[in-house]
Amino acid sequence: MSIQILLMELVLMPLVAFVVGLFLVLMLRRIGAKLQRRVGPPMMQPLYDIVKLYGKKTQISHGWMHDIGIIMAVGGYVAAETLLPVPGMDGIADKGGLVTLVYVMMIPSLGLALGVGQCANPNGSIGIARALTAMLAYDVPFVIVVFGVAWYFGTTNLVDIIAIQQAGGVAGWGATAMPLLAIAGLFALQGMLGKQPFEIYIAPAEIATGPMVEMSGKYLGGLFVMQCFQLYTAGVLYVSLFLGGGENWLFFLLKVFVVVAIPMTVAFLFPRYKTEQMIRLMWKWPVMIGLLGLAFVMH
Amino acid sequence: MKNMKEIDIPIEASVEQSRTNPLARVFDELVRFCRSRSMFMLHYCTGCGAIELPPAMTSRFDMERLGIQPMVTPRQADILLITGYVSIKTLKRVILTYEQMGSPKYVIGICSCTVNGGMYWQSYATAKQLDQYLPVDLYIAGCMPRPEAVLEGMRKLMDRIRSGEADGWKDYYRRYDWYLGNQQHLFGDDWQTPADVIGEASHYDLAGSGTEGEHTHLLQQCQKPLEPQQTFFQIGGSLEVKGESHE
Amino acid sequence: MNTIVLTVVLPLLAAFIVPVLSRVSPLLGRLLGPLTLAYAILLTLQVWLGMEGKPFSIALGGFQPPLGINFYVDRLSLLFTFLTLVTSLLLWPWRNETEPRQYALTLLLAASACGLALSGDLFNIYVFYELISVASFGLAAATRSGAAFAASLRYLILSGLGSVLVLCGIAIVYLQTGTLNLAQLSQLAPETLNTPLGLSAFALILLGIGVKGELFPVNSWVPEVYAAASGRVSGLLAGLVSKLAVLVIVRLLVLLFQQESALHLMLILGLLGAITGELAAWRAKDMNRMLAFSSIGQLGVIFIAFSIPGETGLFAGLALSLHHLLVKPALFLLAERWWGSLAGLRGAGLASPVAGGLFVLLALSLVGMPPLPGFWAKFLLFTGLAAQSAVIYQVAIGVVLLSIVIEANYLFRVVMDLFQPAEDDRATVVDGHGWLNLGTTFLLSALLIAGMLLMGPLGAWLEGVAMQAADPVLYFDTVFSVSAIH
Amino acid sequence: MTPLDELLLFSGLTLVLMLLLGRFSYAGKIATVFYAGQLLFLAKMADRIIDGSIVTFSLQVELFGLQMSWRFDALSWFFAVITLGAGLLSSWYASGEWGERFRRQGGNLWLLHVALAANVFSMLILLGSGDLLALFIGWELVSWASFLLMTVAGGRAIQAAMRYITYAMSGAMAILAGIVLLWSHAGGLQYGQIIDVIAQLSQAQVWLLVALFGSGFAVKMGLLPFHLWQAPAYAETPGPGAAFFGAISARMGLYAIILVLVQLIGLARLSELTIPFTFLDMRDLWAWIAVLTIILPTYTALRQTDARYLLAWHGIGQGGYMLLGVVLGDALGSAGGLLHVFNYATNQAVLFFAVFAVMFRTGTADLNKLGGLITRMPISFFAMLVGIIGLAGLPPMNGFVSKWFVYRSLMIEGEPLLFLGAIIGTLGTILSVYKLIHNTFLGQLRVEHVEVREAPWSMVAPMIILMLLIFATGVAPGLVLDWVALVQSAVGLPVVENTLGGVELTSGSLDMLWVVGVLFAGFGIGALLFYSGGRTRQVHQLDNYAGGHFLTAETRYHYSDNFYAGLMHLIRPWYRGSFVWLESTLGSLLGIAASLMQRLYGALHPSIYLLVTVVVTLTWVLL
Amino acid sequence: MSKTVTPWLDNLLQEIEGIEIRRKDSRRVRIDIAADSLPTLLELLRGRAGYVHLSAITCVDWIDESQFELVYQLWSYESQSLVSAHIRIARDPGVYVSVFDLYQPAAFFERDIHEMFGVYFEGSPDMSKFILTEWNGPPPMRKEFDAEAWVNETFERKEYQPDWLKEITEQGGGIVKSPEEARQKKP
Repeated sequence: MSIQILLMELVLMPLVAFVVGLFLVLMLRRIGAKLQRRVGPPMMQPLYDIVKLYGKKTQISHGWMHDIGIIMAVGGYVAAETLLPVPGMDGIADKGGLVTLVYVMMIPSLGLALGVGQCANPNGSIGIARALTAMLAYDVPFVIVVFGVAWYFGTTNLVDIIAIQQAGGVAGWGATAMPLLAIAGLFALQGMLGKQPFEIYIAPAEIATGPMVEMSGKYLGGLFVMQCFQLYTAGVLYVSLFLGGGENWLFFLLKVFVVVAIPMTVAFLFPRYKTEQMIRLMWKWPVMIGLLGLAFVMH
Repeated sequence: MKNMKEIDIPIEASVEQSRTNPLARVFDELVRFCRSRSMFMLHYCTGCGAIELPPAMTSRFDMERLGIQPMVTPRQADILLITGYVSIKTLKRVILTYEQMGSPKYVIGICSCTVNGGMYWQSYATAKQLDQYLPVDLYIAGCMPRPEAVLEGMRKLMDRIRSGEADGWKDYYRRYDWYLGNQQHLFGDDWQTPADVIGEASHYDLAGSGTEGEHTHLLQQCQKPLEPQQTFFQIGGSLEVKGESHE
Repeated sequence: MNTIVLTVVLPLLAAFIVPVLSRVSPLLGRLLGPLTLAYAILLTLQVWLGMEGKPFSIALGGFQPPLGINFYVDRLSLLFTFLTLVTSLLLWPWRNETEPRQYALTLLLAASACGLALSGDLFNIYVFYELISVASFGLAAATRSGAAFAASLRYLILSGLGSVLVLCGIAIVYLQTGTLNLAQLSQLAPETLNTPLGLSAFALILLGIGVKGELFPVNSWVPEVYAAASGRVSGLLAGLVSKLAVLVIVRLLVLLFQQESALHLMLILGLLGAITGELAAWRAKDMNRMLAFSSIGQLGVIFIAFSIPGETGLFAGLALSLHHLLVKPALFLLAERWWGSLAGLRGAGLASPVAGGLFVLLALSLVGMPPLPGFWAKFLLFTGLAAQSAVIYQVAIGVVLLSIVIEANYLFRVVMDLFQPAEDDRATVVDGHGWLNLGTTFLLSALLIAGMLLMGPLGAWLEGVAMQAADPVLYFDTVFSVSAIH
Repeated sequence: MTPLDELLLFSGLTLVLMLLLGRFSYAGKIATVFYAGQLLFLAKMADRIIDGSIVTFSLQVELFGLQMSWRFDALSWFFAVITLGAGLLSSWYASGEWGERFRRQGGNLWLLHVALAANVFSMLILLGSGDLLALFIGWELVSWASFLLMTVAGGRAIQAAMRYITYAMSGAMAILAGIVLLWSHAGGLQYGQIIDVIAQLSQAQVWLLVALFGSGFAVKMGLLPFHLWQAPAYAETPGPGAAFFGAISARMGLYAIILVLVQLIGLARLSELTIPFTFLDMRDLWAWIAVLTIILPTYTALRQTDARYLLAWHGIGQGGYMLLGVVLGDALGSAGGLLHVFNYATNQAVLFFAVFAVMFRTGTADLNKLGGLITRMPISFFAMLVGIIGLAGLPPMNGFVSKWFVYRSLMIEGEPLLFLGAIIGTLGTILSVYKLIHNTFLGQLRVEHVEVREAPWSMVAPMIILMLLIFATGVAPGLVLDWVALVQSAVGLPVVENTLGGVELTSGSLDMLWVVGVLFAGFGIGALLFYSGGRTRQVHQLDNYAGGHFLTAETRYHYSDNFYAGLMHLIRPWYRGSFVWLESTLGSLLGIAASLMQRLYGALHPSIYLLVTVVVTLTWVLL
Repeated sequence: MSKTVTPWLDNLLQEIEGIEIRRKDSRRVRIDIAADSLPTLLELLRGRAGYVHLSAITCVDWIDESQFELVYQLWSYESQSLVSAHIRIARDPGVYVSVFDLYQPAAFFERDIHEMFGVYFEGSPDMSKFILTEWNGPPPMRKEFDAEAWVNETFERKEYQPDWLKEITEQGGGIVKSPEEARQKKP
């Protein structure tokens, strides 16, 4: 792994992630619009929003931790992208496996939590408390899925996992080998995206968009960028674990968009869950399905 | 609608002077374009006009086509929609909200009550002209204008943002003293908002001749603007906090 | 070599002279007791050096043993004589200005205790046992308070009943064997006394002497007497007299009753004593009563130790007894000043830090903090118990461990009260402990620390004593091989 | 004079010095220098430890046919390093203004220094024990020394200490029973003899042995059934004492468990002891105890409102990780467990220092009375931030590496439920540590704390050292992993072959250098993106969105009470306090028995007892 | 109590002198009473006739008679009937006794009337500003207060002379035909 290639990948992979993420956000808003029989935003709307936010003249900050928090949020996901292999570019996926990726994905939420904490707004603190509780809720099924995958493929190195799946063709895919875990993974994916059914921590009417209450200008822009990365990372992770990663870019993107479309449609069809309802749901059904899947996988 | 401009809305109509080198101009053009195509709307339902906004957002008129999204807090919003009559009590909150928004910010006065008092023209409780207290970029007349009118207004504002004419927010900084005078005239001399507008103006070097004046001196006399808490990097030292200096 | 008899005679004589002498000159009256004790100690030391470890027997009045009474002097009995004299000297009731009867009784106690330790004849042991009982009743009632009289009266009744039992036991033994001399008995015992009748004799003697040895069912007098008596008297009774009673029982066990069931009987009673003593002490409300129950518990443990057959049992029991002899009187002396209810002791340790420190040291040793001798004694006990295969011994290990935990809990509850600053200023603690009490406690603690430092040689020496005392054959040869010495 | 002699003598000297000079103001500084000296002696011993040889203590004590000897091998050396490190930093923390303030407020600084020195000295003796008797003596000394340190603060600390001593004594007695049991079989207490004897012992006896030793050591380590005493005892101890306790004192239990369960009895023998009717064996039982110890205390910590109690409860929780790692027994798991001992010691120490720095300045550690101190005490904030990232186990810090090891070994071993339990524990940790840092440093600054200043140098310096240590061992875990490999070889566990950055495995490796490098590169890109926007301007904390309401200083616009309301709403019924109930019923049973016994002795007519006993014994005899 | 106000209530009320009862319909009675005997009426109605609900106190400004008229609307759930008691108080002192002790809601009605008309109710718990917290002018509802004049004095009007309006005015003003004519024109 020569340094130049790595440096190039370090820049290229997040860029790809950002662009694909923009289109994912666009798809999210388009699906929402179509479900509500609306026209929906124009093609480049997410990009306009981000450029406008970064172009704002006055940037209101509450202290240096507020700035560092946003930097950590965006930077954390940039680092997470390099751990996610995409067709053609492997980044440092073999240096840190699946467990490292799960932990690196927690850094942005910690950074955001610290930044929002400094905003000294109780709406933000309540939002962060709910966000961390939501993380507690959806991480349990997610961890069962991670364990099942690591046990089935025998390794946590994503590059190998994708190689094994691609070797076996469609039959070798994770989803076919571990259907129940794939379903549990979908639940976890739904929680990870933080969209409608589990969006209690952004509840606009109740706690004024929770953590984003004091974010203006480039801070909000940073969070929009993070949202793109979040959608992309969740989608690609699910694809590389269960749908055999991308043989080439076309199939890869197709799979990612299909996978992410499912939770998005569910998002706009279900009302918002309360925190304890979310935990009860996440700890009951997906965990049962996951454990059942594990039982099949391990014996 | 072309002759709206002649109305002597006391705005120093100075088009944003475009920067010299072509790259910067293209960049400015792009930013202005994006600013016009993505407006986050904070509708402050002060009066009856707000009922017209949901239909503008839902499937029939769909504001999202124009890139307009409703936002909850002033920090995230660009446009402040003042819909309907503004009582003096509400005007205080409107000014606080306006000062909490990040500029460039635009104010749209919907309904004729914001233009000249509307049907409450002789009421003692309502503010008659909104643009005396806030720089208003666009008025949409009508005693509750229909969603088409609201969208037409929005499109008008988008054109003016793209062309760079809609810079009412600079005017608030440049002629803050005049605005403050009107506000003090209405709310009394001890009127203060937590946002330090003068400091902000000097920070972003938007301060004009009218920023400081006798009204702002009145403001400084009555209350000290809230200084942000600077991080304190001095280790040790004997000063104890009041809480535990009991020994 | 037979000057050892003087250690019994001289204090007895002094006991009767003191009341008369003090009428003539009170100063002499006060000094006579300690002087005789000191001289007796010198005598024992001289005999100690003389005998170089070989036991010998003295036939009193020239009559040969099977008929006459003989004193059997081996290292064990000499050790106990020496300890009796030293403890009586240390716990001498100096401060007591009341009439010299107190001195006389203490001297009587010392004399009869030495006699008990030395005598080789069963009935002689009974006589000295009665003498000790009389002396202890008088001492118990010394403080002249109503509670003291009631307590010593109840003690008297119980002890009297106990003596009757001992007498029955001795009668049974005499009927069976026809002799009262321990040496001869030890030879006859295996055939005659192995029967249930022999065992019942042992049981009767055990219960009878058990009264003084604070054995489980018969020790209900202990809390009242120690609560009412002064610190020195309780120290004497708890520390010294109980050990002698145990010594007598051990002698009988070694020489006469080698049966398994006798040991088991003593073990069970010891177990019950340990558990009830510790639990009651956990609930005790004032210092003296707590120490009384604690001494019941400790003596229960000593009985368990002695119930281990063979030489290891003797060694462990001896180590525990010695340790208890050092620690308990010291605690009682400390309790003299802190006799009030435990709750009132808050802040007492801060008022007199030396006393507080000593109390902590003694508590640590009692509980068995490793370097201190308490731990080694307990360790010996545990290894002895572990060596036995019977289940009852495993249960004994569990019970003793539990008792240690309970003991640690209530002792350190008191320590914590001592060292916590008193909330309200009316703390009862006014003056310190008086230099005499504090001095004696300090000396005892110094002995304890010395024991810790010299643990190696001291342990080996004690093992020798136990070895010697454990075989009846040596006893028999020494008594009958030597010609009568006048 | 072997290096071990010098070390122990020097440590004893420190204790004596503290006894004599404890009450003077410079005593703390002397103590710190002496601890540093001890650390140097330990380092001097390092080369002999590295090539696997054992350093022996020259004095051999021989008593009642049992000889006691002391020696240092890699295991004891590893724990000694952490002990002395914790001791050094704690006494440095206590030597500065904290000590002055503590004395002025009536605290007994002399007792604190003496107790700290006694603790370090007794821990070195325990770590150096060459046979079971020396182990027991060292164990007793450590428990009595920690009892002494617990009583320094008086008041509530004394009740906590009393509760501790009851637990500790019952634990010690269980260990003594185990030792005596072994002695009866082996005749001696040397490790060699013990290992041979255990080989021939029957299953039931090994069961009893493991139960006795296990419960005895579990008391000190605060494993599940015996964990109730640890939190109040450690939290109530003043400042550096609590940090020292949190960092190392509970790990002595782990040292003893490793010594007995792994070295003497051996994990293979443990897995043979099957529990009837269940498919669990002893090793699984220990693993499940460890996982439950991870989960329950962590979720109790979540509900604490006092920062010290929150951290103390975490101390118990994290102990579970170490035990889980060791019990797993494979190279990766045990390396993770041992590494977590080091990592967690540094995290807990820096967190306690930060909490006590806040307490030093604001006078309280109650999370509902603090807030917004980030602008006033930035360095303490950074110390706590580094500490909580390490405690939660997130990448840049060392906590992540040890947890990664434990998780990977759980994955390789194929233990899904244990893995799930550990993860639930980690998530609980993340939640409660964020509550800690949010309620203390973030949110609205209180009016009375506007003038608060950063803690003095003597308190900030140890924090900075620990921060650097945590980050350094996070980026390059190889440094500590070499020591861990030595320990594994000494104890007989499979050794982990590690690189500087982590471990190379066919089934997914970890290289922290790359991960942290990429992380900071990502932060760089994030910063680039961030500073491409316009100039930022800082606003006052009251210039905040409150639904149009004008915020004034009087309004308490801060959310800290009942922090995770949603979660608490769901899991509040699950806190039934069953262990507290268990403990109180045991206590009351004892009380009833005691009052029964006392009434027994109060009887008026003792003579009846005599006659009854006579009759009973005679019937028994005649039967 | 039957649906209608029973006759015994009428003779009950006769005892109060200076009372005049006019029955509007079966369930509404208007009572005009002297100002100082109103509390007794309220007590009677509340205690005896079950009129437990005071739904409103309204004030009418008779400026030419320089009097305020206070109307108390009382409702009885049992007899399902409404009594509106009308009293007249002098305008210049504008002071009257509070009925807060009988009906707690009266506190708000009295506070509102105090703010709008300046009538001071003794005994009322709180006479501070109620809704017009920013207003420090005279009570605005009084007839002598000319709102329009105040507005013209404090606010300026915005001059609005757009070209298209000028053209229309030049063609003879905006609305040429009156709405009726426009309607007639389109059959």
